[in-house]
Amino acid sequence: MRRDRSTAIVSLAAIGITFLVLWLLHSFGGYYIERIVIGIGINLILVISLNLANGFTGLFSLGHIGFMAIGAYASAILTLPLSLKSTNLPDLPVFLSKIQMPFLPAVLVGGLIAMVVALLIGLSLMRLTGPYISVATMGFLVIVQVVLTNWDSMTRGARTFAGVPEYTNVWNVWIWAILVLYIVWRIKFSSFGRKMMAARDNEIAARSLGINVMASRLLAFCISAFFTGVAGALWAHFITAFSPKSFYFSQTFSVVTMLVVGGLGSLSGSVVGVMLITILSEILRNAERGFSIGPLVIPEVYGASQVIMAVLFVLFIVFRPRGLFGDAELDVRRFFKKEKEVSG
Amino acid sequence: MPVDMSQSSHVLLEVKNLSKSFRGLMALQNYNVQLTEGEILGIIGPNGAGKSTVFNLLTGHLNLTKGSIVFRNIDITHAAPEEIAGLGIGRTFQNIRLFGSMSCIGNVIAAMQMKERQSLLGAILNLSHFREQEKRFAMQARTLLALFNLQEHADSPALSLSYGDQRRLEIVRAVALKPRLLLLDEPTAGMNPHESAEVINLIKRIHDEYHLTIIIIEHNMPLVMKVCSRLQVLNYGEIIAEGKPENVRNDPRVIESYLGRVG
Amino acid sequence: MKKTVLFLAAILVIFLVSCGGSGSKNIKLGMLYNMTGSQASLDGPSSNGAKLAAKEINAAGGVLGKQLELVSYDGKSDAETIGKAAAQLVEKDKVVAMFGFSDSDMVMAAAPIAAKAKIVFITSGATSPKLPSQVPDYLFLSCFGDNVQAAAAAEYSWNTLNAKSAYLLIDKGMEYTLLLGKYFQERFTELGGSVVLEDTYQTGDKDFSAQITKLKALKPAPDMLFISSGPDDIGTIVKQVRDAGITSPIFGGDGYDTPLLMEIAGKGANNVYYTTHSLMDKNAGSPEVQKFIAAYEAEYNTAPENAFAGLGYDTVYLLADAIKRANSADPKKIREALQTTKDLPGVTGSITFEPGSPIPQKGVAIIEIQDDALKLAAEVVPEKVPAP
Amino acid sequence: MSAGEYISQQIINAISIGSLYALMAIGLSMVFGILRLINFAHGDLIMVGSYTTVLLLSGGIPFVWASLAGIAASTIMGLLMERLAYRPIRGAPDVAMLLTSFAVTIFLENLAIILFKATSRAFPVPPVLNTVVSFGNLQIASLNIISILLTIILLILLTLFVTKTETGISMRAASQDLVAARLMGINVNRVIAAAFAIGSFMAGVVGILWSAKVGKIDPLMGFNPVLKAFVASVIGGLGSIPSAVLGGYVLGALEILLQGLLPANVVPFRDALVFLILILLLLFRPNGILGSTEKEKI
Repeated sequence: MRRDRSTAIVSLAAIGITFLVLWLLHSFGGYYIERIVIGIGINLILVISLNLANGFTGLFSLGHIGFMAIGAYASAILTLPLSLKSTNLPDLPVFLSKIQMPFLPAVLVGGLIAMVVALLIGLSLMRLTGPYISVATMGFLVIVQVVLTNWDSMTRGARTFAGVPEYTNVWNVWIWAILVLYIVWRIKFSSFGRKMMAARDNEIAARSLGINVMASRLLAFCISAFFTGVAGALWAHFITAFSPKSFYFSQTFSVVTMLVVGGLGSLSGSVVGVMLITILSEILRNAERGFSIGPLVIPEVYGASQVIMAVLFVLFIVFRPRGLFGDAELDVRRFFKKEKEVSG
Repeated sequence: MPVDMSQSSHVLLEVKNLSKSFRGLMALQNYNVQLTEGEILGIIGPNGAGKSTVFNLLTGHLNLTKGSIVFRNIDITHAAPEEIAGLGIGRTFQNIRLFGSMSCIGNVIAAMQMKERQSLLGAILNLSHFREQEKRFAMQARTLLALFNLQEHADSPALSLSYGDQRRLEIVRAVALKPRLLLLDEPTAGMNPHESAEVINLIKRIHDEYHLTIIIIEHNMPLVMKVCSRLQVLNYGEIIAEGKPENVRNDPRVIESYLGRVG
Repeated sequence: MKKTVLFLAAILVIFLVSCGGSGSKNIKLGMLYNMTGSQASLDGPSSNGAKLAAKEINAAGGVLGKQLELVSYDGKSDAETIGKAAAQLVEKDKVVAMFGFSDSDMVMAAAPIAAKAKIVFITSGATSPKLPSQVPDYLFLSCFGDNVQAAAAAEYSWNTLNAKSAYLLIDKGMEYTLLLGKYFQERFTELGGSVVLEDTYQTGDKDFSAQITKLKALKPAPDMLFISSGPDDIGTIVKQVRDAGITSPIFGGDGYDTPLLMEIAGKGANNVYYTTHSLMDKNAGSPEVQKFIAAYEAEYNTAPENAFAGLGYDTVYLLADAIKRANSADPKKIREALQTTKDLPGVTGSITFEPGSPIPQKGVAIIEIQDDALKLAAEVVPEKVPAP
Repeated sequence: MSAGEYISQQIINAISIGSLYALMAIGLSMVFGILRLINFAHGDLIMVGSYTTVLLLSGGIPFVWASLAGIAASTIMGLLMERLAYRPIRGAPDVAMLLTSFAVTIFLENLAIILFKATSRAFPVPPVLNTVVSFGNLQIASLNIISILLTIILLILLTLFVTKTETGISMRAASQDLVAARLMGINVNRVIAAAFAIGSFMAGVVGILWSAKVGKIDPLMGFNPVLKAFVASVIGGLGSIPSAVLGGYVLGALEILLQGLLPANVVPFRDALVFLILILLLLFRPNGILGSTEKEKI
């Protein structure tokens, strides 16, 4: 009982501190910092839900950004002001051209559509393993890309989908992020998470214990797709103008890198991975514009930040092939225990 | 689906003419067995005689070529492994198959939770029912681990255990499924005599405490003689002898084909 | 664990330190181009052109006695990065105007942020005529809209080339090529012409044999080919079309305005026509163009890579002119002065903004390649322009 | 053009593009067979080779020597890649290796942008590769003929290598079972290096043919070919040379077939259909056309 209560207190304190920091950044950080904070929040949702699908089940999907795209487009079509719909999307089906939804329901619908698609393709894809699932999900990403680029009446094809209301802010993003973190955390430490990880570690043994491997994979895939769709919806109402190529390989690499740096299967790792990569790439992005240290003048070299990040990543994999945390979690209680031992 | 209710109720498993061929090669031919509840059956035979194939067919990990399997009066001939596990057949593997990155207790709970469903909502909302269930799982798992002297490893990853400990953990995990029938595939392989003796005692103990019916595949003859009430000898996929251990031991065909060579 | 925490803390400190602002007395213009990623081949030359213009202006004494300072960030062809960079330009660098980008996605990721800070954003290369309505009052084009050049192309094909039937090949991957093809088709059929086959490809496709085989199977062969393509693909397409033995005239937009076309297609580039801003030729172009090409070559050791170089160059002059006439570096006054720009000569034609229109009135130059040389075939203002 | 000529023309198109896919897929497949590494950076070897060739050509080196040097540069870069990026992480999880190859791609592409700028450069093609040969009414670009012939020659040489030489035989053993091969005393480092060298050599050859076909090069030019090679090697069945070759030609035929037969409003969905077919294939033959259907042994 005491353990439970201490966990709850620590979690609530962490959430409180998070929002305090957010409030400080929001009040004093300015628009640039705010954009970074929102970006981190969205990436947290993406990486944590990717972790649910890829880390817990071991089926490495490279197609999740496709769900992000589905969530983004679906929600944006729903929230687009009616006046813009008639000019930008004149060929929209009637039932869509007449509605304009508020933000939250549009986000939920975006997530749900992503989930339904995940269910449909998951029924067959979840039978694959190893590199084949990566290839097949990458194929899914290409298919989504091609469909979005050519479904002119719904997406404006390759043209920019603009005019999406800017609904996303620090607060709604971070409420979602913490919600997703909490839910996935609970799944990890329940029978559902154990089934996923058991099937990941040894499928045959898992089946011999009565675990329905397919069902638990599908569950992970669908929940993950839902949250990825939500992240896409939040992103759409943050950036407000995008086209299909916003959701392709470079976005995939960036999210997957954050996941692997943190550690497949570790949610604490995902949080640290997102923060680390975001902040590091911001530093490098600003540094590549050239700077001077005393008499030493470094000229601008665009592209240097990507080159350095790539080298750092390879070095990182050499020394920590399983990421910062593997699939372990940061245990706050252990921190407290140590302190008690010292003080007592 | 229920079949042939005329069978006496204490028959747990009825296997008839079980056969399996790999690419035309017969790995197992017309294997028959009838197990009554509480029995401990030993299967012995040289490498490649088809012993593990019997287990893999019984648990649905391989599709059989011919024959029928009835367990607890239910035809499981074509059932999937997870259904068979649900009906109460637990097993270990010749080459250990643990959930390597999970803790030992996690391995055990993964088996335990088979019998008790959780609701996703309950888990996410961390409802009191869910919390109590998790607590009960942990307690029972620790008790089981303690039975096999693994309690101090409860929170370490399964892969970090020694070979012998891994074998024992796999048995604990199979027992945690609360099966009616337990299939043990070479439970003492790779162990020293002292460890083996310990495992033999444990097998006897769980047999008594949990009212289990057990089939053991084993090379270790003293073990087999000590715990089994009945023996089957397989060679080239066929049963060449069957009976009480002391009778089988003296069967000339067995001595010739198997015991003779082992010494 | 401790080490990790320390390491993360150190990174955070570096980050916060690097966020500090910088002050200077120059007039700061924010320049946003994608120097890396998929858009880099279009944006790189624009950035070079803009830098060249700033250098020339500063060498001649600057604007209002101050030097122009181009504050630039790499957009990395990524909307999120562009948003952050635009926010930095507003907050940290305190620029008085922004310009950049050759693609409407990228423009839309930055322009609204500039507009929020009441700063104008001029796009040097995104030619979609629909763009300014998305960010009213603060988004200007320094190039003509695609509808204008497509109409000019259609009218020239119908009147001068006597083309009655056309084959249409469109890159489905870019807003620019999609609109260009659509506007051409609209105007061409309006004039009475027919599009006998419409085929597509994706930006970056390298093998066009299947499309070409289908084109060759057309009976009778179309009078002309209208190929709506960007600067990176057009050389390849012309080369492969000509390799297959097709000699009909090929027509396109300002995406063709790159030396790569003739370098890649060689003799095949003959009988190619395109609409663009001005004749970019070292010898045959206008004096401004000749001067620009010479200066560009001296600075970067290469001829302007495509039409975007001249557009970037003109954009900086356009801004400098507005600041001069406003007699102030106040963003509001710059915007007002910009709207009243009249007959400003540039290498991509002279720029005039009609009241209320953020798209400049520019003549369309039609370029013809014959005998391995560029030739100004006509300078036209289309009779009728399709609605954006 | 008669129907027969149309069909023959399309068949030639398919074989010639399929040849390039096949050569690319071989490199991917050989490395995957031994290391289980999907080397995404394989496409950038094309870029390295082509840039080397163009730089040498602009320095006045004749085409033959410049392209041979380009192929050599691809080969060396492939070996460097293996030594510097992949050998240190050998044995890491599959995913970590796959991501490392993404990182190598990002590294090479951005380095090329820094060094050579992002804008395309023309690839000057000698007239031999640039003429059209007529057979009756059929017109075939000389480049297509050369691609097909060169592919046949390289395939014969490769077959001889893996069946007749010691390294080749060790390579096949290693792709069956790396651990067993090591136990048998095979020098694994050498075998892996050889696989990379051969694959990179092929990529270098593709680089020249591809650039000659396209007429220009740019830093991101490797992305599309590697995606195609990826599909080709999976269609055939990852890990073996014959399946990579088969996959390459199947993909080439599929693309041309779809582009030629689909109605105009469906043609833009061509790549989606190609991947859909790939996914369906994986579901029914999870290990490709030539792969075995055996499941994991118990």
